Amino acid sequence: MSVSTKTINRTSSVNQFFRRFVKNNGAIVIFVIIFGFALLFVKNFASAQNMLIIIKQSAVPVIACIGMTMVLMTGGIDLSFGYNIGFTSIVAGLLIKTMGAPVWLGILAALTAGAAIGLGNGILVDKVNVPAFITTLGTGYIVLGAAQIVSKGNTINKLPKNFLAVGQTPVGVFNTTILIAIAVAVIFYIILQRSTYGRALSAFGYNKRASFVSGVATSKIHISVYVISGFMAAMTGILLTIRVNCAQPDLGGGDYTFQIITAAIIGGASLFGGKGTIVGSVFGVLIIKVIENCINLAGVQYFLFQAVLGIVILFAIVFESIKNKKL
Amino acid sequence: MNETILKMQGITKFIFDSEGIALKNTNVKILENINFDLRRGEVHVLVGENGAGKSTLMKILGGIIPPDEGEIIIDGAPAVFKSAKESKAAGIGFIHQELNLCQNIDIAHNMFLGNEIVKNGVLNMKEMYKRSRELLMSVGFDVNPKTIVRNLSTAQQQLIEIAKAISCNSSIFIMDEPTASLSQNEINILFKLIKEMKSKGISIIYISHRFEELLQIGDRITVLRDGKNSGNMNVSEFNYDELVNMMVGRTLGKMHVCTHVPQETEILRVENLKISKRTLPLSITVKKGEIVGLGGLVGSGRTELAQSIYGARQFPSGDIFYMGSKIRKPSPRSSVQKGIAYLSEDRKLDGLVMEMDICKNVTLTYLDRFFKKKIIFKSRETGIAQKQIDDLHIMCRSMYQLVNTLSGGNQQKVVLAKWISEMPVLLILDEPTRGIDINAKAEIYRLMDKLASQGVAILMISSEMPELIGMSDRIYVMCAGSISDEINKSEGFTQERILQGTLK
Amino acid sequence: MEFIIKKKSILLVGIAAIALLIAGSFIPYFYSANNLLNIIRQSSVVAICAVGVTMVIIVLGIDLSVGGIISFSAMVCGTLMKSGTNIFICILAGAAVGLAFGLFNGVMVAKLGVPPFITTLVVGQVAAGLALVLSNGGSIGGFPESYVFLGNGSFLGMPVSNYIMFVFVALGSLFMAKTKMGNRIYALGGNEMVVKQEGINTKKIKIIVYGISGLCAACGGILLSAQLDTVHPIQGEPYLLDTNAACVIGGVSLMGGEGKIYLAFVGAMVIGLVRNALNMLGMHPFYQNVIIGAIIIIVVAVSVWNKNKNIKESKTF
Amino acid sequence: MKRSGLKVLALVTVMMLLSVVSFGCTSNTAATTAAATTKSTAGGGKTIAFSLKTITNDDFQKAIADSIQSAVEASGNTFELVTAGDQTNVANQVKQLEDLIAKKVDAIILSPMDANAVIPVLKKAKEAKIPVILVDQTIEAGNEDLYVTYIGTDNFNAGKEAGTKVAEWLSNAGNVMIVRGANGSSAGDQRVDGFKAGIEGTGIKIIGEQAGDWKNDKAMQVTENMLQSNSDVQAIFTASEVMVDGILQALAGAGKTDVKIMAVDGSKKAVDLIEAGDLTGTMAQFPQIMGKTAVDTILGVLDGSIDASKVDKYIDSGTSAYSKDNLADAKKTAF
Repeated sequence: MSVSTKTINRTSSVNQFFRRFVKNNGAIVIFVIIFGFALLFVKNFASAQNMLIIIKQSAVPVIACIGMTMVLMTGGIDLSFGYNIGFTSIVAGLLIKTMGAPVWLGILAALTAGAAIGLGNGILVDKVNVPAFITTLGTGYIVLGAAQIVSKGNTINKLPKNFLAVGQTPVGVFNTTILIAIAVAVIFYIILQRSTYGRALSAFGYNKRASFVSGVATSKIHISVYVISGFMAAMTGILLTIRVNCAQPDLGGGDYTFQIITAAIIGGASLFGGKGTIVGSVFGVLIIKVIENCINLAGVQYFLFQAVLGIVILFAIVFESIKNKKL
Repeated sequence: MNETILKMQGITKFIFDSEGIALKNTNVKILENINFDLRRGEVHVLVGENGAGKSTLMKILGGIIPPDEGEIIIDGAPAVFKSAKESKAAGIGFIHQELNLCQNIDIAHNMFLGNEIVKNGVLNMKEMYKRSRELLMSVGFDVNPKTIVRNLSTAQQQLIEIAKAISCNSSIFIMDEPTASLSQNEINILFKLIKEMKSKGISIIYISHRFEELLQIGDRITVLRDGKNSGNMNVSEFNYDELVNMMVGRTLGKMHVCTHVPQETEILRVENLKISKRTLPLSITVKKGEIVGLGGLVGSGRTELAQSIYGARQFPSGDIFYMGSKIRKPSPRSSVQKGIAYLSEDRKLDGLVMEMDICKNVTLTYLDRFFKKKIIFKSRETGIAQKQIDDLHIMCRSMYQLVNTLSGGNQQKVVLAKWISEMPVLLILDEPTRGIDINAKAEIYRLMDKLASQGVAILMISSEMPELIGMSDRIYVMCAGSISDEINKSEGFTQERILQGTLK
Repeated sequence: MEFIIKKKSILLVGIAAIALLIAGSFIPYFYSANNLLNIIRQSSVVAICAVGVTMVIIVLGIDLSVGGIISFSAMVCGTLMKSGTNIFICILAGAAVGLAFGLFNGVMVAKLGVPPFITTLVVGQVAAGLALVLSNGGSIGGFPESYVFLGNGSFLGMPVSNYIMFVFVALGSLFMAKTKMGNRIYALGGNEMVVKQEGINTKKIKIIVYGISGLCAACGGILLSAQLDTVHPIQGEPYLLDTNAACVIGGVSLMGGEGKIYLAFVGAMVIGLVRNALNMLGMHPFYQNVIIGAIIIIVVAVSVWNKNKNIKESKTF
Repeated sequence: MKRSGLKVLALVTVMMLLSVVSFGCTSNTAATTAAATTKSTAGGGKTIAFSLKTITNDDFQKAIADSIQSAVEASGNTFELVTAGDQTNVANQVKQLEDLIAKKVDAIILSPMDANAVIPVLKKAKEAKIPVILVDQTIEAGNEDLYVTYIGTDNFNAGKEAGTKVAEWLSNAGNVMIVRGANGSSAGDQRVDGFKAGIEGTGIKIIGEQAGDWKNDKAMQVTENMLQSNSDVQAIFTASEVMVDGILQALAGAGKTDVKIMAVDGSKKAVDLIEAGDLTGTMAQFPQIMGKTAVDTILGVLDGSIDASKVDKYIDSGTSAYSKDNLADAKKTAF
């Protein structure tokens, strides 16, 4: 009798644990499913080297996705992200190659530029309270124009070795880019989970008025996330430039923005603010990159790419939302 | 004139586990075998603590949720409501606790939402405006039906809801704490209206926490406790202690304890503060260990004053002195750092972060003070939260329970907890016992007294006369955005005098 | 609120008018009736899509599938036409496809509770992808005269496209102002709980709204292909943001519940006007982006600012 | 009171903006070349507009634009550049052409983004009696009456030659991969189709074909992935040099050094890459020739010295394959 109740309890508690895990880590579950499918059905997928490729491809977007997640957590959105990437890319390229400035200076300049754009967004959204969607859409256009004006439409390839070294120095099987991405993820994980800033941020995301009345520095937080997002965009821009060894004003772009937003949302971030985790974002990116990788490996017709990708992602999102409803 | 028109028999509602499956075999139930009847043209008052099941019962009657057992009989015929619409069709009008109008569209559109008047496929606005004006008149509210609801006061919106219910000629009205957010004279209007409705043979189920009200308009009282009938009573043979006994299962001691003694040192002094351009300047003071009541009608500017002091709201002119020194550019953040706490009127809107757990809510306010190094230490945090939960007897499964799953009373306690988890110097309470049950009320009163005797200066906004009179050492009465009267305990507080003040 | 909307419309019309005056004073031929009609014609696709998107935004949604649907439904229509099917059938087919995608959006949002942003974004990508599949990545063109007439012909001196657009805007406005559904859509945007408690099926409303949006997008796409005498597999891409921007510039609140279709139309005009003015000025393309971005922000900033003031004042006493 | 103030503000801002715009239009020509301003302010003769997809990150398009601009300005006329903003925004190009017609420019040089989409607007141009010359890209056959002439390199042929070249390198056996342009961009499609025709009948197999969207990062990713599915590849053909950098990176990452790469365009960058031994070869086109010829023809037509009807409808500006062998001349002719 008592035994039976115990067992019942145990099973139910296991059950409970499983539920909770799926509820909080939908992205991981989706990833495992897709990954499993890939292992079983996609030729050439299951090679250590391919795994490495996927990680390399994911590293930069992960950084971007984390930046975007921060904005999404406040219920905002940053559509200027992709254009910011192009702008910072060309800034770094011009300074380092064309003007022959020292690498650190070029990088610093690019990061500052990115953060500055973010600051602009933040002030417009928080102080003038223009809807984030429109603000960042507008600044997106502006930044794109700026990038083209600065570059006169030119691209800058064959960048100096010491600049490339920033992202491409191999470390074991990895390279510095991957390490940077991991570092960023860890840092922001700690910030969100363990810091007063992170706590205040999620409170702000859930209920702006309550956190304001509770004496949270709402304006600071609100603006700061856009600055962070801009900064991360700059990081993305620099590392992407290094990755392709070519600085160009149309790096990133609108599609890039939407892809990382998609990744963030698959990762469990909510567009209504509050929710959003670093782990989720990381896996959100991995999911998309694995899918793309599989489509290429399977040698799907080039003009089917977009449709197939879209449909698979659609399934992922449906799963995510059904999970949210049911659990 | 006395036949029963509504009968609810053996209504039972089971509790659910996390998967949402009814637990039939547990002896805990949301509602257990409730019997309730309503006669034509009577006001049947339904009382009980929060969580006693009043709202659930009414939701069942309103067709919003189905009963698990039991039946509803209207005019002798059993009725089953699958949706709110069906119950409405059966002539049941539901006036909800929280307002139920679309703020963004105009009165007429709201009134006819769901049963619009259509002439060959197109909305017949002319007719709708005409009809809605008539209805508004019938509840004695003269307003242009083209007004957008957002621009109306809470009370006016309530009147519109009633008019709306009348428009679908309901014979039974459910009023769930209709006066929760009304000011005295608005309440009077409502009660006048209720009396008229009675005379028209309309019967009303009236849910309230305020005894003085049920004495004014009630005919019979049914008490619920823990989802069970715990007694009935005719208002004619009303007995306070017996009623409280039915509600809480024991007779309370004195509600309003008052052991604290005000000290001389002045904590807060407000000088010629104008809460808006169009109002007169006002001045108030609050002393150490003193509870200052702030009376007046809703919309008389009490909340605005509190928010101005706290810094959550800009004001055109005036000075605020806090512990002798002038506050420049007050803001919630600076106030929190200075030790000013503001318990807001609406806990859902700006009191709590409903999606976060108790622990996080409690520590939110003084986060920077608790964790100087910006890093949150779990042990420290849980310690703080646990202490508050114990001190305030917050009923919860664990400190990780989300606050939106708590009962109103417990939520209010959490709001208090988050403000007193560090002892404030000045505590501003805006309707501290709004919509919470009698037990929690008593506890909060005791707590206020304790804080005051520990030297906290308290400024309490309240619409409840007994509360105002019972707790305050001094009462300011506000009217049209400025102070109309100041009464000291020594002069003796009287309802009459306060009312005069509110109507000046 | 009514009052504020009015103010905003005045504001917008004012902006548009002044912009006209000034731009015109710099630009030869700007005032030529031809050019003005031309601007309207160029904005017609955005305006038609904006009719649907406005409704979506009013029910607290957003529709980013517009771009994809413009491409795909037009592609369906075009492919059929190439196979020699009757024009009306082709158009109907295209419209039906758009409607279907819209309804799918609706179901995802209403039944599964997927956030509109992501649903429509991904559905849009799928649609765009399918457009590519259908055409193997290429574009098709050379349609019957009668079809091209819709896009390029003119009737009584006004381009046919303009008539079509005005019909859509008028129908949309009437629908929102004069029908049960319209009233309920606004109410839904204001407070979903209330509408539910009136026993109205809110899910159904949402699905219908997204359906309408899909339909409008399809019609926009078909009109576009008639204007170009071509279906290009990614012709829709640029319209995704333009349309939403037009709505917001037109004072449709992303907070839901507020917005008028004819104002969204004004918004579309503002965008079209600015673009045209910049082209007429021979502005270097790089600088155009900057200007357009700035204008989008400023127009919205001003109207938002304006609105906040109003609300504040209506609140205090 | 306040509100009216705000409205004024709104209007002021808009005025401001538009004045900025108008200054912008004069100042930007200044930005492009000093000569331009003097000429354009002198209102030098005719206005000749050039409309194309984009000059961002596309040296080839940029080169055409520059050559046209310099030619026009050298002849003392006013140049005007119109770009659709990105690689695929067809509708926008059409709008811009309509605007050009509305403002009655004297002549239009057009690099159509889509073979069909521009036909209606070209009809309008014809009505407005504005002569049009096509460069780089032509339009659907059967509409020759709509333009004076088409000057360009046949993308199909360019691709085809590239194909034969690659076949030569691989001595007709081996595996190739193709990195396409963006889906739905006709130029890219023609080049790839040409390439396929070029390797037709040889023993060369296509083991991978994906769209690189004219973008280095996308090109790099798809190349990496394709290499995973089959790393036994001897050559890669890419629809444009704008994607070469990414492809090189991908190959370097996979540690493959012996892969031959063929591209299209012929920019200085490419020549450098060839010299450095990263890029094996590229199909050069001659934008300068395109631009110059286009301008000369159009000016002739405008001043009546050339009879539009007599000009033959297709002038080939020629292509040639750059590789290590002909680096010297390549350096001379590359843009």
